[in-house]
Amino acid sequence: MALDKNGIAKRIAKELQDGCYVNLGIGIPTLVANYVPQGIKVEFQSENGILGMGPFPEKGEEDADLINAGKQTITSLPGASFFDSAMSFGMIRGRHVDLTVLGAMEVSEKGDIANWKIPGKLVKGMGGAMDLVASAENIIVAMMHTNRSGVSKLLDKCSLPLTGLGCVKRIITDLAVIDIIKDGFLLVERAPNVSIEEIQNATKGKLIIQNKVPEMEF
Amino acid sequence: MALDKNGIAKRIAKELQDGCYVNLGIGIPTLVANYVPQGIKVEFQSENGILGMGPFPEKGEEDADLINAGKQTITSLPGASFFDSAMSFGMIRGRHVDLTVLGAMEVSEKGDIANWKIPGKLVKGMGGAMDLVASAENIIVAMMHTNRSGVSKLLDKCSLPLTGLGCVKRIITDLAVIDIIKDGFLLVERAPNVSIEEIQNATKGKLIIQNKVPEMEF
Amino acid sequence: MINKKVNSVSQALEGVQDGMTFMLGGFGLCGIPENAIEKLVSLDISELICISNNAGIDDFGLGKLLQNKQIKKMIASYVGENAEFERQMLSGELEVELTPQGTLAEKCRAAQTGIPAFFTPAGYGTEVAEGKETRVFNGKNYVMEEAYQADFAFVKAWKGDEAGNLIFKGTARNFNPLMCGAATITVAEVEELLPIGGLDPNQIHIPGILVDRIFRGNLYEKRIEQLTLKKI
Amino acid sequence: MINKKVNSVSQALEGVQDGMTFMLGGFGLCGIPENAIEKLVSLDISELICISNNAGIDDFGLGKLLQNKQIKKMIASYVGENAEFERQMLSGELEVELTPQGTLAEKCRAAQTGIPAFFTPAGYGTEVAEGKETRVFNGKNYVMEEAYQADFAFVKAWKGDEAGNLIFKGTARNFNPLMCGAATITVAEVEELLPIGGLDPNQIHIPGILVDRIFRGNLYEKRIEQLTLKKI
Repeated sequence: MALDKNGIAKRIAKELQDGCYVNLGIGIPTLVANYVPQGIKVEFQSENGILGMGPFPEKGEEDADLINAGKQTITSLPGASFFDSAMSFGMIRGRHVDLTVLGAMEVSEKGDIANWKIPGKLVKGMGGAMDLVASAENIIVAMMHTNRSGVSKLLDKCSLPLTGLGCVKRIITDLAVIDIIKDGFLLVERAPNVSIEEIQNATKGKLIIQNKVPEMEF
Repeated sequence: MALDKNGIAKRIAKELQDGCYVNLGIGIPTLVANYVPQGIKVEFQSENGILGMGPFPEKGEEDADLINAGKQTITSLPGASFFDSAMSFGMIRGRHVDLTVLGAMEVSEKGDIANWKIPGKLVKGMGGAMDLVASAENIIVAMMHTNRSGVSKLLDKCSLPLTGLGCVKRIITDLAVIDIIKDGFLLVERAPNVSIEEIQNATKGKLIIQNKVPEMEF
Repeated sequence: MINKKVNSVSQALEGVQDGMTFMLGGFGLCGIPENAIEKLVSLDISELICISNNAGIDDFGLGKLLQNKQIKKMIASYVGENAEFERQMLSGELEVELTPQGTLAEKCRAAQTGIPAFFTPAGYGTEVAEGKETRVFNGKNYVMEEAYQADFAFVKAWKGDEAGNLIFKGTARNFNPLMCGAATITVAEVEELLPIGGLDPNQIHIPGILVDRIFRGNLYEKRIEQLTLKKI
Repeated sequence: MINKKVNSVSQALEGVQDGMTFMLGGFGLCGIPENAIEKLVSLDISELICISNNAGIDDFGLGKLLQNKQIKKMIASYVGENAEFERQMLSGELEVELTPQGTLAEKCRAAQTGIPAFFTPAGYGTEVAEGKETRVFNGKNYVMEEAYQADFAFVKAWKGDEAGNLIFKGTARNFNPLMCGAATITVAEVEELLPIGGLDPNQIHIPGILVDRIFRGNLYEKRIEQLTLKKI
């Protein structure tokens, strides 16, 4: 059965390694913070200027001067720090942030990503995404496998304006875990009770199936 | 009579304008701070990371963590700020520091300056001088007119490795105030009781004398 | 010390003109120069070019200048959550230059610190890099970006002193420090304005040399864009 | 939070090797990583390349590594006041690369922030610009400078917490913040090491993400190079 957004977030949380600095994008990636495995210490960076981001505030504790990149009210943990946007993107470009998780409209089998513009229809802007994908050592895309019309978001080539070139390493969707390798999309894991055929049908780019593909574990 | 170092500093202090941010180099320039005209507010920047530099400390008040670019112990005035070297030279390159006063080994009639190296003999390094002369809106050189052997330091062309190209606007020496103009060194003022001939003899580059040259006033 | 205090927002905005380029601090509605924006809305100036990470929302922040059609061109990284903005952009009334957020920050800092150009990996291979010089350093592709040039920078700090020294709070810091001294005239508004010497010199985020005029803002609504609370 | 504390200077220096490139904070003797330098002097490593604004004095700071002939090449902006340095340089024993101070600072910051290269006016028309690309922006000449690459950065802060967050004091800040995260491994030594959460997040000069190892220095002599007192 395909995962819901929280399921995707839960599976992504398994990618977190002890001692990692992580930047979580808006949407599904934000949910990852709820599922950090026990015994592991990670620190969340938000590119608007905080390291050591904590959970949402209790009612009455919200502070207009303390938000995340999604403009949501947040809290800071002991040991947190605030800084300006040049320092924040310095951390990102300088590869001090170890892992970036972000959403996408399209990903190509070369690891290209598009997530900021639909010409003539929708222009949100790239925000920090272009800096993040051009810089991070490790980039995971969190998204639904297909869009609302059922069209695959995993393509041989992106049709939308790109955010970054050949940068995505891994994609985690409601249906599968997929790595970008030289020849295309390598199917690494299936969502529970999702068949290889279902994934194949939902993937427009070249899907590579090697050996037996295990189900995700949580 | 030729001025002493304090006399040069005193004359330079007359160049200070109300509301100016000033960087004073090592040596004679440092003395300028002692002669700020009354009724004028200036702030001194030292490129190692302080704005709002105050006088030397009283005995027992010295702090190893509070020095100027000459490595001398200093104090900070109310309203001062400390910052890192990137911010400090950001202020300089960004032309926020209005006036730079620094020493020189040689100045050419094109406004070139040399003050950091005598090949094979002495290498102190340029420190912040190259950044300062390449950036400041207004650069005044404070120096003795001739070196210890009596050789002119105002030349048609510098013989030593350059610190900066065509950047000096004004030179104030023990003998004269001289501006760099298109055609050479323009004699602007004489030290008290110093004749034009004396200045001419001590100047190797082209000295331009227009009209009557007044004596310096203090 | 040199005193930068002005007594009103009107005085602080003296010299703003049609067609000028403004930098405005803030991320979303967090840390925006509310008092300067409010005043700009009331002035008869238009054809403005605004550099700001976001464009406000329909009825707050830069959104108000947009509603008023005072902005000719917007330079920003993210402009979602603003219907009027989208309408003006898609209809062609508003010119828009979208810039990666880190590049936008660094282009401000470059202007502040006298760096005319620098290289960044952001945007390589995308339409952001079109027409720009690209170059390989250590096997990686980079785009050359140039410093902004602006007439006024409007920033908002938490505390300031009359010498122009500034301290920001929390994530309201964002682009504000980087815009100080990055334009011909920098106007800082603060929640609390202290006499000279009222701030610890070791804790100052922006030295007064980068600020030309400082005033205490009369009113801070500090609207929250996405109130999000802990689920119980 | 991720904990960066190590228990000794030996642990902090684990991995240093012959021929490595080190960055060392400080201006003159102000804010130098005394404990790291003291330890390096005692280790059997040499052929080092050191990036530091100054080279210490004969018997203190980097001067000690020079006396010991552990340094192959020095990258600095000012090296006056050091007789042994001058001797080694003029005799050709020591390679020296002199760099304008602001350029040195910016090359560290570039390494820290993932900027491979930038343009600066400093050194244009001088031997510093020889062999480097130059370019005109807005009618002014600039030199292209590239980011440093280093193996270790040794910095000294006033206070730190175990998450690696740092606060510097007075003019002992200088190059220290810019070297954090500018090398593969950053080692910070502090006068006071607090538990995580012991620092105000708004006052932190360098966030812990840029520091790999932090320890409390046992000994700070903090020698004054030019004691200068008010004349009475």
